[in-house]
Amino acid sequence: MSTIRILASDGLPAFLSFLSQKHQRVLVPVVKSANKRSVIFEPWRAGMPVVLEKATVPPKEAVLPQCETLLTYKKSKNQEDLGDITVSLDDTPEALSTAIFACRPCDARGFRVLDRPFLNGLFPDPYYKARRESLTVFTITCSSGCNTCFCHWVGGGPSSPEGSDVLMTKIEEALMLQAISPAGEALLKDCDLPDGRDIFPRAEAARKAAWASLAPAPDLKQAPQKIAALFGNDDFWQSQTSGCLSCGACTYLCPACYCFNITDEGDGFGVHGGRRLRSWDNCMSSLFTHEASGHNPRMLKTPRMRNRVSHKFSTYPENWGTFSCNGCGRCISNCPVSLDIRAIVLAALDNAG
Amino acid sequence: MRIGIFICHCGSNIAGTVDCARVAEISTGFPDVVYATDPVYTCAEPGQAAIEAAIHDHRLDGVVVASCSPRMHEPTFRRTVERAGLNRYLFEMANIREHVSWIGKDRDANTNKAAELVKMAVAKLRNNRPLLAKSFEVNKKVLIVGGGVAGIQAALDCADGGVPVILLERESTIGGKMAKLDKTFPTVDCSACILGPKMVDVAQHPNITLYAYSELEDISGYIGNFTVKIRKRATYVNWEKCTGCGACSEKCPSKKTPDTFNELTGVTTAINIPFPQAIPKKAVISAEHCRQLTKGKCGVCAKICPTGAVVYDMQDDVVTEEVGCIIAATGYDLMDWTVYREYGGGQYPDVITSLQYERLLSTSGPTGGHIRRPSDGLEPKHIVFIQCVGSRDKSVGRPYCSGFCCMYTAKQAVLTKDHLPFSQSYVFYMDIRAPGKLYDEFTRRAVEEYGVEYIRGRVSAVYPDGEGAYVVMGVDTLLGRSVEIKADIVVLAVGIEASRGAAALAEKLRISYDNYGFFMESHVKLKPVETNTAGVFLAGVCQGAKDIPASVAQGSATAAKVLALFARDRLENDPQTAQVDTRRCVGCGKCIRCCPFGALKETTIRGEIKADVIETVCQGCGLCTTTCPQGAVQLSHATDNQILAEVNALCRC
Amino acid sequence: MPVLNSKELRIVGFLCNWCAYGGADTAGVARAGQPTDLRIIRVPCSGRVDPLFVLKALLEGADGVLVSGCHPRDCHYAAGNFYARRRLEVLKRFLPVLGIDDARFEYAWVSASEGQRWQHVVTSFTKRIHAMGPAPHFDDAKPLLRVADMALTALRPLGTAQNAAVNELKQVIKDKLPELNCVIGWQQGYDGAHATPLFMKTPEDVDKLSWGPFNVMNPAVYLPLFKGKKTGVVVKGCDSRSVVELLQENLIKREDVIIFALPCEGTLDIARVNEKLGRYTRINAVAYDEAGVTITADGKEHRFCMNDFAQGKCYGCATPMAVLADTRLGEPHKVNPVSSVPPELAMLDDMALSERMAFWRGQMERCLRCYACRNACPMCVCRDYCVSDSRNPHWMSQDADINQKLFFQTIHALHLSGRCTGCGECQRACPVGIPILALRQQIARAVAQLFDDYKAGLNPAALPPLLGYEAHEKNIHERDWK
Amino acid sequence: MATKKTKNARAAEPLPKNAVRNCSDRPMPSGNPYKPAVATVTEVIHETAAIKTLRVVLDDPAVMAAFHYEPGQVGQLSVFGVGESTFVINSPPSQKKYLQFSVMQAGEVTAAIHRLTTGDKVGVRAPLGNFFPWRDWRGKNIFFVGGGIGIAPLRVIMLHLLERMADYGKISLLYGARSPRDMAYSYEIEGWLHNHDLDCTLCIDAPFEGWRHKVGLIPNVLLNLAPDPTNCIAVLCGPPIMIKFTLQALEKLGFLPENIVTTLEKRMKCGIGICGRCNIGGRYICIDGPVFTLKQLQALPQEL
Repeated sequence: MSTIRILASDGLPAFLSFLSQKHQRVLVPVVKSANKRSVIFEPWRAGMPVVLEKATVPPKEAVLPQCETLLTYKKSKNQEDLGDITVSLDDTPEALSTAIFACRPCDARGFRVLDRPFLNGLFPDPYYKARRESLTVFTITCSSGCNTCFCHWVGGGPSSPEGSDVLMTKIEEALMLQAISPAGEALLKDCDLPDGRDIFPRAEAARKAAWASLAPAPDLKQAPQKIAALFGNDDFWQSQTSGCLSCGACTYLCPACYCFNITDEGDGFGVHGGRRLRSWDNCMSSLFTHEASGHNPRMLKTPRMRNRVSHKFSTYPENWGTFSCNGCGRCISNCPVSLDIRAIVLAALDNAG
Repeated sequence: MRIGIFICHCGSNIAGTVDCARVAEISTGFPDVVYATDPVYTCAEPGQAAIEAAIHDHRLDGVVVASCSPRMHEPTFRRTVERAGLNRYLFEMANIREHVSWIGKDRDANTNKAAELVKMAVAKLRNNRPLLAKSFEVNKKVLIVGGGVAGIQAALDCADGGVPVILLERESTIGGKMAKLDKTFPTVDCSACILGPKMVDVAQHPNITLYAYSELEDISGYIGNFTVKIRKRATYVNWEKCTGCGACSEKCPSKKTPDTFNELTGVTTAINIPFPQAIPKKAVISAEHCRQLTKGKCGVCAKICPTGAVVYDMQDDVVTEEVGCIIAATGYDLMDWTVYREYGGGQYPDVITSLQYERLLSTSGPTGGHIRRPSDGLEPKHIVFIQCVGSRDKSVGRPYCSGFCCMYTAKQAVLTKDHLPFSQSYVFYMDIRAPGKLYDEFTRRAVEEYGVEYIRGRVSAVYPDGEGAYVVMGVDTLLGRSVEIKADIVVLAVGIEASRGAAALAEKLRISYDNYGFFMESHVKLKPVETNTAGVFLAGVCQGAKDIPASVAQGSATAAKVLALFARDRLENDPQTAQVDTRRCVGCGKCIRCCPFGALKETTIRGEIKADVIETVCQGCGLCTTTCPQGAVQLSHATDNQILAEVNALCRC
Repeated sequence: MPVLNSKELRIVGFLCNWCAYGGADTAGVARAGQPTDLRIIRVPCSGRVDPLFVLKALLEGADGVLVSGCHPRDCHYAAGNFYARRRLEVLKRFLPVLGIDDARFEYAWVSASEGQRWQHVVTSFTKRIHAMGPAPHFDDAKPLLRVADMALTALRPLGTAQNAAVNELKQVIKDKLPELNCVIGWQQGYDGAHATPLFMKTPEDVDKLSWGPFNVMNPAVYLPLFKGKKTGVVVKGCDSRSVVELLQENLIKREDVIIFALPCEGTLDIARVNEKLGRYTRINAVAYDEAGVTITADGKEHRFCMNDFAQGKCYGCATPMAVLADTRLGEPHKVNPVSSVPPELAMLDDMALSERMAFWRGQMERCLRCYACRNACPMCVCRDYCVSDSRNPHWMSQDADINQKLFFQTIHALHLSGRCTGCGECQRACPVGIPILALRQQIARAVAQLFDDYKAGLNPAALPPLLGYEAHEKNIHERDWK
Repeated sequence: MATKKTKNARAAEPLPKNAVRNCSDRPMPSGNPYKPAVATVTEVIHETAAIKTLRVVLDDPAVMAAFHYEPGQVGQLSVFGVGESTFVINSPPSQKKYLQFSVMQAGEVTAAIHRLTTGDKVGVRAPLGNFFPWRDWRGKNIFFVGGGIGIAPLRVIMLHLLERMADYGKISLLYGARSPRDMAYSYEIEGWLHNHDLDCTLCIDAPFEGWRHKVGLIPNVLLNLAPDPTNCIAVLCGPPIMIKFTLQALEKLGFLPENIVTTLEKRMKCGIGICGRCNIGGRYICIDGPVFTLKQLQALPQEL
């Protein structure tokens, strides 16, 4: 049996401090209360109040930052011949070793979705790799489902261990920590938390109860084929898309979306040089595929929605064998017009069926 | 890009407080700069030759000169780089003289500032793109708005130069204010005698089309290609048939019509010809006073007219003309002097304006050239002239000098003595402004030969003395005492303002005007007849106060501009115009609403509405660029990216 | 090349080529000594000075920005400075809400002959900036989080519109349907506490139409997409103002839109509702009464009184009924005509400048640049061509830093000058709850103060004030440089 | 401090067969795929008003010497500070002195490329993408159809095949442009016309004074030429509208979809199959293309 530890609620700061010694940053969910409650992962500092809620924004940022520098290019002049320029490039990844504390199983599974194209594709992504390899994921299991969650439709669940190094379950006022990966194992062995094997059955019971609270999931096995078959059915996609505002709330809040843009800033002269940036991009935006000639294969929002849904439920599965949707439901709960991807997938199953 | 930098010493003008060699050295570190030097005089012939040589030797495709103001030498250096084969817009200037060396003494700070200005210029230049002018055809015809002496002169000079002229006059006759004058200073020659022949020439010149009693309705287009709509107001007389015999006027029963030509000093008939030398000499019916038109009963003139020219149901007619440029010569009007309550504010019949007095002096005037008081028709003995009534007076919002009142007051005083040898004239003045040729001599003659009494000081009040005369109370500031003068008639030298409707016309012409309605010239010294709208020129008092010789000179000057313009068959536009990126334009039309020149219009591209720039109309202000939220309209040579590059060069360091 | 240590501050000038730049030249020719801090950017006209250049400079590190052009009426381009005056004055009144001292920005009219005046303007402005010292930066501010007080009194009774004539409206829509491309409205979303847009094409669709406090979305946002197709739209009062503003800007045509209206009794602040509901698996029931809604989630009842849970904008709403409609059914509650400051703006009003800067620092950090704010805005018609993503013009980088994120908000706010109807969709759409509406509200307040209480979206014939000018501005006064 | 770990479990996950492209025969950049090699522009050729050809040399002589690619592969050419854009390397692989790219001006990056002069620095990420399966074409006739800038990718494969004439049957080229002024490689065309190994036909859209070749739209000229589809591979490239009608013409002539080859172009950023722009369904033009047979394209969703 894997290592199991118990973390009393008053021991949290000490444990986070322990994690901070092992990592350059520990990301914890904190409340950024404004007129709308939002829970955001932030680097932990002593005294910071941590909430064990599902975050508004998944911790994707830990491996794929909103914006990062892929390389800096610096131009220097030959003083004898000012037109003779030397360009030097620096492509050192910005990679802090990171622990994520208390993300949800859907978030952790998101890392697995990203791992495939970024690590297992034709070209492994060195920036992603550097961060991913120094990432430890502490996942807290969910005690119940929620109105927009559907993780169990897509292969996950409230206590899915996929993508986690340590799985934590709340038992009354304490957390049970269960090592999942060798790295988690090593960490738990290294910490001075008391052994928690005796409460494991209670944790198991809590996890089972969470599963039991979920409504039955529809069978999505046919989704990849059915959605692919619907490709040319414009009426279907139009009817699913009419309310869409083409904003990026769904994609930017998705733990499994990874489209990005690359842009240059600065000409490269001067002390700082120029930077080639990688930033999140949004496949729901018209500009995403807008070509310099003015041609745009996905100019209208209908093909864009089709592409997003297809990617999650058809083409990513075609390439990688699994959905690139973890059912976290953030795209539903944060859609300004309350569009529901579940409804689109179900309609697709219905329609083609 | 390969940029060359030239840091001009301007002798010691710049080098005195800026370490130019150091600035050049710093410049070598700027992006794309491959060459930097610090010549002593860049604008001099050897300096320009050095730029050309450097462009060739160092394969430069962009040049920055840091020297004086670009307002001074930008055109010079643009020509220089163009000679060396570069597009003239691949050039930038940094102003390190007027904005650096001449205003600061701290050498370190100046050197640093100069280097930063060069850095900004480099940043901008790196975003510059070659711009090419477009050429277009010119419609070689000119519209002249206003048939006063300035307009007449411009018309005759243009017409003599072979240019077809359309002369537009609001009144029924040309001649303007000069036609109302009796004599002119300083020669005291007869106004009608010198203007009359010119007016006749206008009427007879084959190149001149005269639209009298007409106004400018609308204008569109741009230099070389204006389309103007002219409203020919209804005269109720068919001018083709009217011979100007005057029979109608003699028989017209409506004899109490105010005589505007005579500045309301007398009355005339409802159908009339303003004065015997009128051009065109055609009758016009005043619709407000004609019995036929107001009451529907009379018809005398129609019966009497030998050619049957009277047409009571005539309507306004709008005609369209195409012209290549426009001269505005709309002259002036007198300001509303009744605001001067201390002078009676228009209540005393014998307190009159100098223009009214001019009509009293004129043989063609209501008194046949005899000076008689409006109130009782008696000859005045004591005449008081008050100058600067509505000139140089901030209290009535007229801070400027009307320019010619000093001289005509002297003239009127002299003429008064000629007409009434036993009279005595007094002139209250602030300063005597007589800078023209023979002007000062003339005012001295008024004092010395004609015994006009000049009193330096302001008049505080004019009031009736109860015995049919007036008391003029004032101060003699030279003697430091108050004066009281009994006057039979008081003549006010009323200040001028732009002619009524000038502002509306300016807006149609898309030219600027000042607070008093005078049109703005392009440059107060160096472009006094051009406006900022290409193809619109100014002549005469519409641009600012001036006397007849100056108006005539300006009329000729505009003609020279027109002839120079029309010497070319095609014109080139300034390529610093707005450009629409139709891929970004969403057709919201905000730019079209804001453009002060009407240079943007809607167009349809593949079924979508887009903005389109009429490049020849665009003046390059960039208001559209600021207005367009998505940056789809960009003003060439001052694009968002160019200005942002300058901001970033400055702020990001 | 840094600013000379301790001697100079970074002051950027934007001068029109014809007057102010000439005035600066004249001052130079007259050897009129001036402080050396100012760096001048020559532009053709003060009308070319996009207020965003000023903001860009201030955000990128300028300590002061001076804009100068021709005196009013002297514009080389006839009216450029008239437009500039309005836009720059709005900017000046906008800066403080961000936490930027408006004294760091000034505009002055100087003619080409006024060398002395120029010397004076530069000297006194530089002195002023030196007296204030280096400008504080958002990067350095310590994040401050604060929540607006939502305990508000509405200008009219809020309710759940139980008596609204929804069925009559449905019939009217069904009657009109054949001549329309579609009719935009609302229907129940993924549960009873969420509505989603409805595009009615068939009578069956019309039956799905809902009316009530969950209808938060502004359907006007879709209208420009249907340009040229005759489209119906069901509106709340606030939505109708967006429709009117679209008409004012000629972005849609009156003959292409049929407006159906019912009186609105307020909408719920879904974010606060969700917060109170907490995590729940399903909604069992939603029960309406006159004053509020009771939601039963996972068997537990939650009461939401409209007076406590309405959207911030609803409390100050003076247009419960559409200002323009083809079909109006029912009478709205009477509005008590007092002016009120919206809650988020009131919160900012109470803060010192430094606190506002810290506040925005704390808020904008979590911005994801998802642009839901922009895309939810019915007035953001450039959407696909927004300058936020553009390289030409290249206003912004893709950096995830505070300056870029805040700069976008200022772009949006300034582009909405005199156009924002205060529908609040930007803020509602923000997934991370940044109270960005306050920035638009400040712009709207400045526009109302400057232009005779002008409010966008009330009169289809009104010219948006930033697209016009008066030669003599009643409420904009030249600053005294003596 | 940092815990460095290898996640063995992750690498061990079995991948579906679709995820692993058969790319063993494909030259690919090694190391960080986002890091360009710095190169210097050695020559700029003005082809037409809208097209320029750049010749660049990688700055590191060792890298340049070892640089190997197959005809049809593309490179991401970057102007530092502006960005990257994808172009086919259109010098034949036998040309070891430089890499050649022909660039039509359309957007920001191409405009910046057009402003480059000799001596300027660029970045090159190459070779990327697949290539023309020329080895499989041995013994066949090859018919090239190029329109406008579409001649660029055809040039490299055509020259490559002409170097190996012995292995192939008849090689033909139909090259069309709007007008003679829009024809790229004009300085080479005379040589092509006189090359006995090549059957070269030129056409322009509308009559032009002094034009000695064919006039007409490419599909029509093609139908007139009527190449024999037997044992023939048709390779075409050009603007979308030309592709559309040329495909119809080829089908009419009896060419089978598997014998029609084209190259595709879409907006790309990463060029390595991740960023999500250039996909058609589950295929990414940057790694699964740009070269496709019509048969392959017919199996994909129709989203071009």
